[in-house]
Amino acid sequence: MIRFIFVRLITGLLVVFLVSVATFLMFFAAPNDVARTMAGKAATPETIALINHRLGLDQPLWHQYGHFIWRALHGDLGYDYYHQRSVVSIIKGAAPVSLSIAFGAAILWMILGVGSGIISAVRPRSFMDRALNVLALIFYSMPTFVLGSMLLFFLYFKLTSAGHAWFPAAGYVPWFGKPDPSNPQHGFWPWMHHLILPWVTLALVTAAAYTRFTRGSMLEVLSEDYIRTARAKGISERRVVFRHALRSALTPVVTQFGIDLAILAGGTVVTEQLFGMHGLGWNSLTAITNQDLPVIVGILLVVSVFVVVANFLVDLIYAVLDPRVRLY
Amino acid sequence: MSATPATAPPTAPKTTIVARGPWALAWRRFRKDKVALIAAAVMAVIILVAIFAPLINSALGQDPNYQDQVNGLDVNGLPLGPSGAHWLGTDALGRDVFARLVYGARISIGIGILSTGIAVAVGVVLGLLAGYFRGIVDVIIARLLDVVLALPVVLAAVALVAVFGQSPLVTVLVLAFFSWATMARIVRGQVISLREREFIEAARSLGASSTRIMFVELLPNLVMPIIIYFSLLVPVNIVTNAVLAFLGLGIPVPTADWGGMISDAEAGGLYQQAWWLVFFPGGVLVLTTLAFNLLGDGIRDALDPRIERLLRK
Amino acid sequence: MSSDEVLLSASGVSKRFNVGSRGLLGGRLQLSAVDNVSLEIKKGETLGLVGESGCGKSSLARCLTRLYDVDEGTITFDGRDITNLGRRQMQPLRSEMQMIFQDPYGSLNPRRRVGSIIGDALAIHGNRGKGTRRQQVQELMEIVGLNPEHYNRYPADFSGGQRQRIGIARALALKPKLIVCDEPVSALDVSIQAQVINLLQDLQREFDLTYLFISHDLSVVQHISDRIAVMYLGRIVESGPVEEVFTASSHPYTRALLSAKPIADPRAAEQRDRIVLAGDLPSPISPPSGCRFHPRCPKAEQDCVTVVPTLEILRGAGPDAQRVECLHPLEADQDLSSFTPSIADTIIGADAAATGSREVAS
Amino acid sequence: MVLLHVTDLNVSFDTDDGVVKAVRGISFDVDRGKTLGIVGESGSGKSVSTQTLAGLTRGARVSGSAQFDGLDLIKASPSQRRSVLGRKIGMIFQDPLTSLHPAYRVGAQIVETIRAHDRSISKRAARLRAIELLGMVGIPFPSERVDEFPHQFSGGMRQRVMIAMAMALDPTLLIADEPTTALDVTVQAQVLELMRKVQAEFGTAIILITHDLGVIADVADDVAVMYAGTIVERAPRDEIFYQPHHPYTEGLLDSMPGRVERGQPLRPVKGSPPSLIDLPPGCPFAPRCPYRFDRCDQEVPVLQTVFGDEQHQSACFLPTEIEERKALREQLVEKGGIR
Repeated sequence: MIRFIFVRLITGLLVVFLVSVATFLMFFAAPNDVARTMAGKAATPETIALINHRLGLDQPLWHQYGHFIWRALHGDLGYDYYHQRSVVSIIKGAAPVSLSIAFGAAILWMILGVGSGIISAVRPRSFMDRALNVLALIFYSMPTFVLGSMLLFFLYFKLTSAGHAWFPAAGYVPWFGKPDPSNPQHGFWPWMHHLILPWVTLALVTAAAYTRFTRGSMLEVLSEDYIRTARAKGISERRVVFRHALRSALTPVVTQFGIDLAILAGGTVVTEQLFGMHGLGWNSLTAITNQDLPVIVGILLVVSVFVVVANFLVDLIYAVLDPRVRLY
Repeated sequence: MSATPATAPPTAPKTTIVARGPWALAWRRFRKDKVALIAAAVMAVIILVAIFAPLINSALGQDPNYQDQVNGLDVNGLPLGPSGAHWLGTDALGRDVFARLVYGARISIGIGILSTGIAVAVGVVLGLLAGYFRGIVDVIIARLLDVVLALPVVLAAVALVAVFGQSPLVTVLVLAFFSWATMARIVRGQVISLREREFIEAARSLGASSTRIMFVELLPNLVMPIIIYFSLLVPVNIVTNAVLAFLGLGIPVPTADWGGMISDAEAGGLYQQAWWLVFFPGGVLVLTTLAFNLLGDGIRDALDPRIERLLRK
Repeated sequence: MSSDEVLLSASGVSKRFNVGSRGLLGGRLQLSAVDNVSLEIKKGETLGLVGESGCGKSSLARCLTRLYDVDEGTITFDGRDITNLGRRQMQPLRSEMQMIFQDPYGSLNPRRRVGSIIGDALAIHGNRGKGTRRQQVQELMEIVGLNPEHYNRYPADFSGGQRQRIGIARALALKPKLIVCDEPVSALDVSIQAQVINLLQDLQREFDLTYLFISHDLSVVQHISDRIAVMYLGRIVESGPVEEVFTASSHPYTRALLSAKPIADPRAAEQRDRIVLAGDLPSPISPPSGCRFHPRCPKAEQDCVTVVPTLEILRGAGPDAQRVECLHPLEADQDLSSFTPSIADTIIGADAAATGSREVAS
Repeated sequence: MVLLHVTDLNVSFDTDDGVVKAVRGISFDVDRGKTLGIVGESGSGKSVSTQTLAGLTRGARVSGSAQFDGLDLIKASPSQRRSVLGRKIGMIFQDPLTSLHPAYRVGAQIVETIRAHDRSISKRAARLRAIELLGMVGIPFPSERVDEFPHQFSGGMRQRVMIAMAMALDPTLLIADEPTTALDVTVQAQVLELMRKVQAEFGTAIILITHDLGVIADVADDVAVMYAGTIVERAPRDEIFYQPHHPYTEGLLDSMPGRVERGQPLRPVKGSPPSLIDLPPGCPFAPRCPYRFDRCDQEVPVLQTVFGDEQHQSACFLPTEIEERKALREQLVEKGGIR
């Protein structure tokens, strides 16, 4: 077990390193005209060179990277080009928003997806199974922004204009901490109230994939020899399904969840954009429009590290679920 | 006897099926799958529309990029709803929504298929190499995979498009970059289990070379997972492309693109006045991905009837 | 029948596999699959190689045909040292030694047509044109009892027995001198198994083939072999002409194996003295010291724990000699079940007293 | 004394290619404390029939009856059947690795069986019982190994665990479905020995399903030979081995290596078993039968008493007099019809 954790940890660190190289190269090696954008149209070549020098963009690439990674290791991801805010502080401000969206949605989709997948698999070809399958397929085929637009249109716009303002429009309300001066609301209920639509949007789209996935996994496990043994022992069908089948069926689902974390991180971008929430996605989109490289690279790096760390945790859960993997 | 038919009979009864190759069998199963056949028909229509977009629009006398400020907008300068002149209404610039949808099919489907094709080709080659040679080749490719899979897809894709500039080619390459990894993973896994099979050893004992084993023995066994993954990946890439467009980093204007059309409509909440601007492109997008997914499911069930075998209806 | 000319000989062959490492930074774990094995196969004979799963018989076969590189020892085929030949140098020899595999499902590529599977050898080795290749393949199909019209079918269209015939036709295509049959009938039903065994014997007569016949089924080996070699944990513990080994086995393991053999004859089954060996095969990663069989041997003595026995001639001479690798071989009239181990750390002792050394789960 | 009385059991499955008639009207009895061996090749329906009794063939169409301990297993409700399974009927299967849950400790799996049928037994008591059972089936250090996972056991040890689990509640019937097929001969001998020991100690009746006549010869009291979903012959063990009536039984025995002199060719049954989807109209064995005559192609033979022995029944049109039957065999051997 220790060996297993150790090996995973080393691999994880290696991946983080490679990701940092990849993201850094992607942006700093590619031709860019940040200086020109910043200097404005009438800038002279000298001004541009000066700006490039000030941003360190005239140094050799490896030097830039070394500098970047050294500071990153000390918890400093640099400053944005325009307002000289530290990237770390931007991320600190934005991360709670994205995490709120991501965690809530993930919990919701796991419950919906795994639950409906089990219902489907236990009674295959029943009406319930078919209905869930059709629903899952429709949501699975639905891009996040289409579903989000529809929810906004019907549940917010139509309802509100009909006099039922059940759902708030847009914007994020913090659960803890100082209330934003421009937005005095905060606390658990307002937080949740504002997040319901984003959660539902993101969760439905992803849950559909999990319904299909869990169903397939359950069906496969239910045909295993040890399920036959369990039935031959005379234990209740409920116990066969929940104790024997689910335990094994969840292992591939957990693995898939690990893979989907990266997609989840991307999924919040669209959701943030739709529901006007200023999380990591929104910030990086703004940075992208402005070619604000330190912010883009910083956010990408932090999100990737989050994915790698979460994947490590997923691996540990996996090892708990299946004692055989502890051998490695 | 049992109220809940669930699993296969413990010993699959032996049946002798005479003279039918794997493809013939798959086709036979596919032909019975009505849903998949309908999906295939819908797909065919959409693809035909994409191919013959110019013909269709000239026959209807519509230009997707013509901004009819006079007749295409109402007195307040707002877009027109669906009518006889404009079947699906007009957009904020007075352009015909139907004509743009027809052209958008070209972009959406073209990019979806092309990017998937590149991703699958790269994934198959790398997966094959990693799985067959193992060792250092495998380690390098595996770490490469980890890196790609650790990047947040949409975020990184958007950033890449921003860096390299908006163009159809960049979009295709970016989409391919983020989707080869899963294919490589699947192929690698398949190859690792296949190479333990005795027929590979048989080939080796006949003196077959590595190239021959990879392409003559292994590749034919990978065709089914490749087709299955291809059919499931195309809709994913169509959607991701639409997402890029929605985030303002799709194909440059004024080219029609389904995601871009929705994005335009979202801007300033325009769609709250003109529902058709979101409803039709969104609907077509959902219909296309749905058809692709249904078709993909059908192909998967026909080629790899494992789940169906488990059920044994 | 067999002459005295040796077709293939191995001397001191060992093969180890790396199977990961122990602990965090511990050393490599090695599995000793084949350990210091010497044997000879004479032209035209059938050498039966018997042993339980995991005893290394398949690994040995793959060393002999050089599908695996050997770690130690030499292999001579048809008078030529092939121990260190590279893949390219082996290429021409591949046509002279062929294999038939166990699994009629796994050994045929499910995505290729039968004709091209059988014709593979011709495609790889020959420069014959396609027309004649088809003709040759169809002749082969006829020889092994397949309908040549089924040339374009896929393996899935055939039953287990027929598939095994396809595998045989493939091995036969280049008219090899040696065919290694790796459990060729183990996966087949009894009634089909007999058909395939008869076919193999007919082909041997017709084409002057030499067989290395690997099986865990003693009845089959007894029927088909001229000489047999018994393997236990990577080593050959006894070898010799089949009658002698079956009637006068000297190694306690051979004796136990023979007594455990199921006999489809209730009266004979009741009459024989059954020796039920205790325990399982120990792990080849950390094989027991001394004689590898000692922890399960009812006749083990103190020196068996420390002294590694070698394969010694018991009676006869040359390839036809009966050899045994045991410090205290059984006499023909001795009964193994009358022995109780004189040392403490055998599993049998453990079973009786429910104490003692703990066996390694494989 | 009859423990299990099966009459006219039919099992079929719907598949894409048609209806697979896996078991077609078989009847048999199992006596208390005795071993019934069911022998047959793959696809003969031997496993399907017993698994149907335990309600394990889901999605199958089943008819017939199976009286066990005052309950008809076929018509019983799932909960009635569950109350019998594991308590009065224990089952072990071919592959002990896949038959044990990989994620639970073996002790927990045995405890579960015990507590599923008697909640009043405390977890602690059930665990002690599990250790006792593991010791009984010959697992060394049972109090330690009770907390290990199945993958930490060897093949033979796993099958012992399966037996311990099946015997946990001292069932009256043990169904062993190819229990030794996946094991090596020396381990197979251990497991058969153990089953004999268990039977002697607890008086358990055993249904032993196997394709291996050697195993049958070793442990069965009575034998049923199955072919293409039907029982073609049924008799006490020695009758089957020394006076087979049905040509298929004869063919099976003849196919065994060791039945001929070394150097002589074996005598296989020609051809291969029929498809269970479109069976021949007459006797299912007719196409492979060396004795076949016209009637065999038109009429399906049913089990009838042969050789004047009530216990010996065969589904074949050949003469039921022992001398006539033997003469026919000799004629055939002379003509070289049996090669």
